[in-house]
Amino acid sequence: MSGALVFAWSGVLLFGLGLFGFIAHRHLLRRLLAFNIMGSGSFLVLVGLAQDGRGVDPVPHAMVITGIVVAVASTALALVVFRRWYRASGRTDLPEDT
Amino acid sequence: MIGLWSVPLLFALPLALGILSLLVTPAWRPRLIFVGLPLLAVASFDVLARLVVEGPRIYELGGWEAPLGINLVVDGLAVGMILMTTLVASLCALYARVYLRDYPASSSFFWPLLWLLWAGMNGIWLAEDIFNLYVGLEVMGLAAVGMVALRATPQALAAAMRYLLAALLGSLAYLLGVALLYATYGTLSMAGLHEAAAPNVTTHVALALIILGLLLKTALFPLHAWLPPAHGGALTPVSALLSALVIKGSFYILMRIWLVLGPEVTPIFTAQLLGVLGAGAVFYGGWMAWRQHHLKQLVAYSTVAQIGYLFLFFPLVTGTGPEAARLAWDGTLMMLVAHALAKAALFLSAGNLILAVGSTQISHLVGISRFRPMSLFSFGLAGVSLMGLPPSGGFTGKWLLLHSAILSGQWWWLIVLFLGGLLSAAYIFKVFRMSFREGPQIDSSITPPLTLDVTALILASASILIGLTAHLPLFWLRLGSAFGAG
Amino acid sequence: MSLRLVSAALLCLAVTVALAWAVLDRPLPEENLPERVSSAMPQSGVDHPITAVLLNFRSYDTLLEIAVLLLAVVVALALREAQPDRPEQMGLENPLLRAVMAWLLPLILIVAGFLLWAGSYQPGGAFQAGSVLAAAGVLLRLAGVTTAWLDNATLMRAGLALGLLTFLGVGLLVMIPGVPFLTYPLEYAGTLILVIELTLTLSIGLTLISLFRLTPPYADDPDEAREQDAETP
Amino acid sequence: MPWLDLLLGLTLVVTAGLALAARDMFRAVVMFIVFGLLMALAWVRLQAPDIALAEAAIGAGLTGVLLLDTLGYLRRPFGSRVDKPGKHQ
Repeated sequence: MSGALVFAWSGVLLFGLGLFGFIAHRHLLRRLLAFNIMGSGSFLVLVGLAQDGRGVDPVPHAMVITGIVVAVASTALALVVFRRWYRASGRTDLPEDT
Repeated sequence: MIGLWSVPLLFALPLALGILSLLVTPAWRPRLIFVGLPLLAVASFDVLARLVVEGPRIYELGGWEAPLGINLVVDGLAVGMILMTTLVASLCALYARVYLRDYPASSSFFWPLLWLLWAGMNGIWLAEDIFNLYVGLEVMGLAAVGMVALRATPQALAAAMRYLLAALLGSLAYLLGVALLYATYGTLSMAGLHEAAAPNVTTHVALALIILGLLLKTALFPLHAWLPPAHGGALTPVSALLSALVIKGSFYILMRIWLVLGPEVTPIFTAQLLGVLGAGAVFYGGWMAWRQHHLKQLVAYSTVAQIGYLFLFFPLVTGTGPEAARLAWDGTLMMLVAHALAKAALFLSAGNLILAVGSTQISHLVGISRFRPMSLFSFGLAGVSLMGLPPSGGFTGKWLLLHSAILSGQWWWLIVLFLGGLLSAAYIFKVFRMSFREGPQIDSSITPPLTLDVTALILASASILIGLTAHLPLFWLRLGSAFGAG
Repeated sequence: MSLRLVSAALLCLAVTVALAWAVLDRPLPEENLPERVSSAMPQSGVDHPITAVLLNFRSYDTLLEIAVLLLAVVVALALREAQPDRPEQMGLENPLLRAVMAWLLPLILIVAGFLLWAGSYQPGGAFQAGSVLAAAGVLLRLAGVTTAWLDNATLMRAGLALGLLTFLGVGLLVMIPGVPFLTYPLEYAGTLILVIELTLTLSIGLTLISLFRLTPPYADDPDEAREQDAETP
Repeated sequence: MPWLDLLLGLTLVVTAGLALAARDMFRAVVMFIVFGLLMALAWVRLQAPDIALAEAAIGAGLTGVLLLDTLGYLRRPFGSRVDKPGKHQ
């Protein structure tokens, strides 16, 4: 098992763990944490699998940098909406489905 | 030479306008459409002209060939979607310029979001690279979420948050699918994947992730929960844009990837399952639409139902003969375009009716037919297309799907087409019955500006016209696809 | 609540197992993209492969990614509270911190500059340099140093727009000889990429700062717009 | 077997689990920042120093600051609405 593959496996576990947190939690900030952990998991799968037994591959590196920036932009946007929601409703979670 | 320019302008122009609209004062922001819309229309029609004259082509961004660089695909399907976007978004923009005068706080930032949304959509229609599609999805998705949140009421914020969470989860599933495909095939280009795709576990898991992610973003039943509050609660032009166009973005990607991976990789079982979910959407969405008391919620649930028809594409195109597959392709695209036009018209005219009576309740529409015949006429025309009555685009689409189902021996989809039509008729007539009833509810109405009625009427008429002249657009849409141009 | 947990656990388990199977069973790809990258490096205008991918081979992705960042700022502007929800004086009025800042700031700027310049041949580049710039901005805020120029709406927005506009402009300008969008001529590729990176660094830095400070007193305040509309009914 | 990588990978998963399971929201965010820094280390091990820089600065740093800032926001009272915070802290 190469080092790259080890990280790909951690990525799989992180994605699963994050998915659980994303669905199980109701607190929106926790769901955002879970989203970021899922994202990190998929980045590790991307680079880990691409490099397993084949050496450094710059293309997934660039993709992950793009992905990190997209993730932070999404998180920031979510936080903006969250703050306004909290301010308006006093809640940190979303109301149950109607 | 010009073709070389018009393709990148399709996304570069909206991007530039998006930034410019941030730089100018709020009063100038809406006026940018008078520069942007004609330019985008010219670019779109130039791309169409080139497609018809020179045939489909690949555009190599940066001059780099496919696996190394990012290519754009300019085929019939992409150009068809671009033209649809140009028509619907332009009319929605003209509508919004007038409509948003009542919402100065929101309108200020509607415009940059509109342009960025447009750039994201055109980016998706043209994309040939599965990772580029991910970035395009994010541009489109985040712009759409921003538009839903614009109103900043508690309901709008909750709807936006729900939409955002669904969109984020969907993109991550899609991204993981892309990661697996890259690990398996070493390429992100659709052409490369098409050549290399083989049936193995990794590809199937990747496909499953991509499908799940995109279903969530397309709001296919039973993953539709985020859609009605987001589409029904947004500002009217936003509702129209989201329901008519944004939903189609993720469906389009699914369609492309399904065809790229090819029949060897796409199992018939999955295709049937997608069809069954589509049928579920048609029934559930139609039933829920009929039960709504708020006009825009009704229209939003109608979108949940109409999305279902599009997913009949998968069972009808997978493992069936070439003729049935071609009919399924034609029918699905006709349904897609007709729904885009009709749903935009329905939302805009619903918005006009709401403006006229000053209430979102359907029961408050009593007697409105005497005051706002034009708004109601647009609503009805669009309704004709949604119900699938001749000679509308919705009818042509259903007719083609019906033939495809008969030809491939899958008669059970006929039930979906018929019952779905009846359900749409039920909820459209619910609105009409109320409007024609004479009652004490209102004795006058507010007259909305003419622009609002005219834009809705143009869209509604287009949804009928497209059915009358279906032959030529369908021929163009087939250019460069696996279904030939015959 | 327990139903939610059970369904989350089941879904999580199913996805993890499917992923594990996919990882175990995957074939090795036939296409060798890294090789294509290294053989195209001489034509890229830079020496660092990742910079070449980000700003030349797949520069279109980067262009759209900047649009995503800009979107976050637009939504932040649209939704920020009309009244600043915290006093502007959030600084830690600490003379020691100020003294440290006076030393730290030039250092941070040097690091940012180095990261940007280094990007052409070793790790570093616009995104890293931009985030270091943003860190400097955030530190300035925390230290209570007057950052009036950061609150200058016109300057701020021009800075935000600069990166994407330059990127678009260069992409379109190079098309004049009749080549596709973003095709840099070989002899200018290095310079053009550097120009794009320089402006992107500034814009990314400002974008990240404005994401951190969601309530800058911009001129086009929603309330002001409302007032303007009230004046002209 | 690359033991160092295995250890790091395991620590990553454990840290992520702690960040998701922490009772206190502040602790969750701090664990998340630690997770981000460990991710940066993982990128170094994957010979991706560019990603490591981006992850440390943006992934851990900026996201962490944004989250902490929002936590501060949650602590501040908003008129009468402060009485009914979300049930699930």
